Amino acid sequence: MVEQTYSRTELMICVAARLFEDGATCFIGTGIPMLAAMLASRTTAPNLVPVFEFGGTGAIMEELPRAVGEARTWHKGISALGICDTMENAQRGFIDYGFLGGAQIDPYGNLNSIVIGDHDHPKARLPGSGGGNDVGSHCWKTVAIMQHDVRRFVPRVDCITTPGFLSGPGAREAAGLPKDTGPAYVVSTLALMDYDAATCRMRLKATHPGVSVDEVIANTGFELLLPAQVEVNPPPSVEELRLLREEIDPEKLYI
Amino acid sequence: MVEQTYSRTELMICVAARLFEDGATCFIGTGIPMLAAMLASRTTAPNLVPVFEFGGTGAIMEELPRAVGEARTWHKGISALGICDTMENAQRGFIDYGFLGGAQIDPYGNLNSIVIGDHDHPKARLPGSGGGNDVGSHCWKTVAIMQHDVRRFVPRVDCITTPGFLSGPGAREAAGLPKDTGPAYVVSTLALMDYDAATCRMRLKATHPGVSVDEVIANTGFELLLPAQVEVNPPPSVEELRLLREEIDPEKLYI
Amino acid sequence: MEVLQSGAGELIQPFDVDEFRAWNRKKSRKLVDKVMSEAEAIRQFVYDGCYIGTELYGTVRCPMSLAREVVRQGKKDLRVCGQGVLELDLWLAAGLVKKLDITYIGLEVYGTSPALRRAVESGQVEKCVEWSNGAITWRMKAAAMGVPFLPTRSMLGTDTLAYSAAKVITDPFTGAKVALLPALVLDVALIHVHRADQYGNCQIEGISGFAAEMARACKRLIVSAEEIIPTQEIRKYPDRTIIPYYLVDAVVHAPYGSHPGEMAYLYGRDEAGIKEWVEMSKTAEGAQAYLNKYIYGVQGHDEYLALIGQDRLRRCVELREKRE
Amino acid sequence: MEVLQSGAGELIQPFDVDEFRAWNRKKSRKLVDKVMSEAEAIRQFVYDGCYIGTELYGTVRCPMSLAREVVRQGKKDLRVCGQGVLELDLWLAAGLVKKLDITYIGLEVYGTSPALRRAVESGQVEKCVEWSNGAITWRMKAAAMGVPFLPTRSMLGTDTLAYSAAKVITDPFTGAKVALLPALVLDVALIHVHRADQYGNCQIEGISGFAAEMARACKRLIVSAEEIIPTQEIRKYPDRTIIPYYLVDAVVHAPYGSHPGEMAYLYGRDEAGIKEWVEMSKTAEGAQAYLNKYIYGVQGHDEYLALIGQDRLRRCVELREKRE
Repeated sequence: MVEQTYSRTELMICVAARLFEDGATCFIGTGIPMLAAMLASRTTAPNLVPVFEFGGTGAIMEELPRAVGEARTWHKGISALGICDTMENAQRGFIDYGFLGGAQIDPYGNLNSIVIGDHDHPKARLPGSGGGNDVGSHCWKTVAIMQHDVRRFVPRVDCITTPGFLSGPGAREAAGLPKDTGPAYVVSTLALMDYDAATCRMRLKATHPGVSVDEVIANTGFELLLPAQVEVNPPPSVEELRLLREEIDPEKLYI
Repeated sequence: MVEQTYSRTELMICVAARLFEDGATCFIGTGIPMLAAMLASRTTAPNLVPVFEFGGTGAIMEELPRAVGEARTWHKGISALGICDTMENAQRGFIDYGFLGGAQIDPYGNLNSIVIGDHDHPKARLPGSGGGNDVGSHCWKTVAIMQHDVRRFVPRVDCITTPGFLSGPGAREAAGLPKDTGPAYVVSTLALMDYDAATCRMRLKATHPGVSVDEVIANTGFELLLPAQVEVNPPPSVEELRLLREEIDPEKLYI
Repeated sequence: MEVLQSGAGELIQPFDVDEFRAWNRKKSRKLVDKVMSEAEAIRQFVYDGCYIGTELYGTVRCPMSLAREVVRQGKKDLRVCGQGVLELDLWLAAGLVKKLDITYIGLEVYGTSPALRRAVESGQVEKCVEWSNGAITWRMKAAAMGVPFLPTRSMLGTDTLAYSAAKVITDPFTGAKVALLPALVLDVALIHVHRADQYGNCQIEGISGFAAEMARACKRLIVSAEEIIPTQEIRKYPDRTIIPYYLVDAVVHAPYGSHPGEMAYLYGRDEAGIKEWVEMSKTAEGAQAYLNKYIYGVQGHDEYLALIGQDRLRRCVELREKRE
Repeated sequence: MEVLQSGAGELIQPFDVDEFRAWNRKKSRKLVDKVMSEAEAIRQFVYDGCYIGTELYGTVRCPMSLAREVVRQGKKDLRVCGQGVLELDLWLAAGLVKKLDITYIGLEVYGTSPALRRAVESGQVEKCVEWSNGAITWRMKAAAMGVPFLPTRSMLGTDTLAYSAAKVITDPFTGAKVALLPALVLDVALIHVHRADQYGNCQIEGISGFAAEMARACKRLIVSAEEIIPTQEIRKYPDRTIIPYYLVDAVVHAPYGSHPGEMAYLYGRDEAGIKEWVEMSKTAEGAQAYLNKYIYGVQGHDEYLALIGQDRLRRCVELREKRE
């Protein structure tokens, strides 16, 4: 067989896509999550129900949305209402997964997208929470998709924008966040991470093909828990790559 | 000229209709208020904006509505939304007048439509607040339309369902109700009443033609304030009666 | 948090936001055929003692065929919210109602409800907790938002609040007094719509009443629809979907389902049919005779419509509101 | 009322419910012609230091012709909420923004906003108060409801709350912690719609974003519309009126008013036009050159469209979403 070549972004999208549960409602943020959702809906999760922030639910994603409010987010959709409907659905417990990104993530899965440095005199002003905080607060499970390096995987984020497990076990409930919610996975350019139930700390689950555990550790700015057995993520299949390149992102916006 | 004959109900409707301010938003309850609003929109208040509880605003009232949700309440209307939109418009200060009825009214214009007797073991169970309490709480001015007798005009209502001035001056604000709101008029089968600004007590303003002040007092179960000069309401005009009988209530549902 | 006043009324359907979330988590998001008959829907989802409500009300876009089926199956000890005319009158006359979160039950143009008077004054209805129409809708809206309460300035200073289960507090931002309304989640909600697909995606014409709020504030939702349409029509107009399928448990095809009430743009109200209840319900015997004739005496909605007859239905259609 | 936690952020637009009611009382309910140009509308209703916001956002049904006119007239010291892409980027690049109730300002697919970074990191924007997109909308919803706050479980436990002006309390019904969001009333709101009549009755196709909430949470509302339609059309479909006329102060006829963003069912987004800002805004000089070319260098929206040219606009129309 021919050795298939692919980029780390393509691999990251494939690994993220495989996390979508068929028949689940998924809150989709801008960017990689959209490509992952489109790939999932064409492979393992045909009954996926995409939910977009500004009111689109149940769209048939024929073309890649470039914004969470554009018409492609409710194309042939079930409903096209408003942001209140979407956010209240989430707050009411109707959204199973939330897929989002951030500039920084810490061992408890807290995400920062507000500032690097001091809030009132920032080194870098980032876009802000957007819907991220709502997604991380209300969706049953959240999946973070990140570039993997020590500047992004940090011991403490400069500003907890979107709640992960906050300070650890019980912290979400103590803060008043909905019961049984929280981060489930992190998909990075190097690996797939999950969380240790007892400590709520991030744990390496599977490395990407060709990536060593040491490389992952070296690019993580905090102690990453290691399981007894680190899996290796299957590479993108020929079909996954074809879908990504020919159907999902033919204009190469992301890949 | 011919002496025009008319019923007290017809007169009450005419007197109520003359209270509608042109260009005002008016919350219209079931029954007499609907006839009064229709008459007003055909005479002195062509720019009246009728508001009906379950979502109809700005209807052109060609036919008499028999319910606050039927299609006639938004016929050729400006908007047909939901009860939240209507009630929130009122709570936000967009509804100028509220027209409502009740089984009992007291000197401060408090209305009862919940029970006669004890709440938990009532002599008579009435329909309940409906939208009445909301209208009486949020509309800038409220107008009560009542049968006039001692069983209905009572010193204390059995159950304050819809707030008038409650216990008197300052009581509405003290309770947290919106500033500068409250009862403006009472239109009864015998007379037109307003309220004394200093005491917030009901005051006779004008008797209906052929009704003596003594008759009004005899049919009022509390001390009715009397102005220096009691006016007499003009009788229904030929045109008012024609409109009522031929255009507004040809089926004689009310008149 | 300091509470200035608490209504003395019983909170007859307490709300736990995380329990409601857990329930919603279990509801399927799959597109499955939910079309069934009134009889099946009521048998499957309505149970003795449940907390139930109907939208819009008695004479307007009301799920009358479902309301009649509830009576036919004799579901009892119901805890009911609303805001009703004919539909709740039927339940009261049939002796099915145990507790009420009451806002308005009456006959509108035709005055107070003798059925309500008999049921409450006899003590058959054990509790009446008072709310305004705005308040009961905001209670549903709170649940629909997934929050434990909503604030309002309605009911302040009145016995309506005193006999409710609302609480008065001071706004921490401005110090103003406001009433807090506890969120309300119904066990079962019945809503009648113009069009639905087999999965439960619904479209409504004209005023929406409180359909959007109630549909999002219940554990089980039975929708009856004048017409069952292909999902393609839903997907063509996603901005018309007021109730998405994932909220819905049963879809009942019920043409003239609001009769003798009206359905905007389809048929007007059957005044004679409404008056018949107004007259017969004046006595318990008369009400019983009405139930015998229109509910116990017929198998279901089809037989009911046959009893009403095509001529009367046709006249209702002629009286419909038109887009003009 | 006991407050467990208060965000340290400034409440940059305090709310007084009775003051808002008094304002709304004075708004005319008469049907008067409100059609005017962008220039007139912005001159008449937008002023230095006002609190202003736009709906939906940058690339989707956004009042871009109004946003550009605000820059053209150089309205300054603006206090702004949102949630923005191109529109707020333009204001930031033009140095018009003093304080932000910020939820998201960025370039979506194209990443963070250099204009935001320059404006905030230089200290030109004096304050950033943080909120989530849900929270800022619920703040408007609170004002729209006429209540001083709404509760939410968003933002709890995070620095987003710590840098906001929200307060955490315990629900008196269940003892659960909730955040209270203070109501937000804008001095001026800008909303772009598909159709409006001369009085300001508006219809929107597709998602409604937060148009209904913002339109009911502002003192002045400037609506721009792709098409001005006869009021008869509004009255024929009153159930499509998302913004009734009495909320509206100005109606601006703005075909392609959302360009380079999209307008559902009318035209798709102009990717090249969006990328031009993305590229030029990387430097202050580039951003200035963009403002010179597309705003200061043209008299108004008509000249802007002429500059864009019919061919490009036609291509956008070809890319529009269709009902199918």
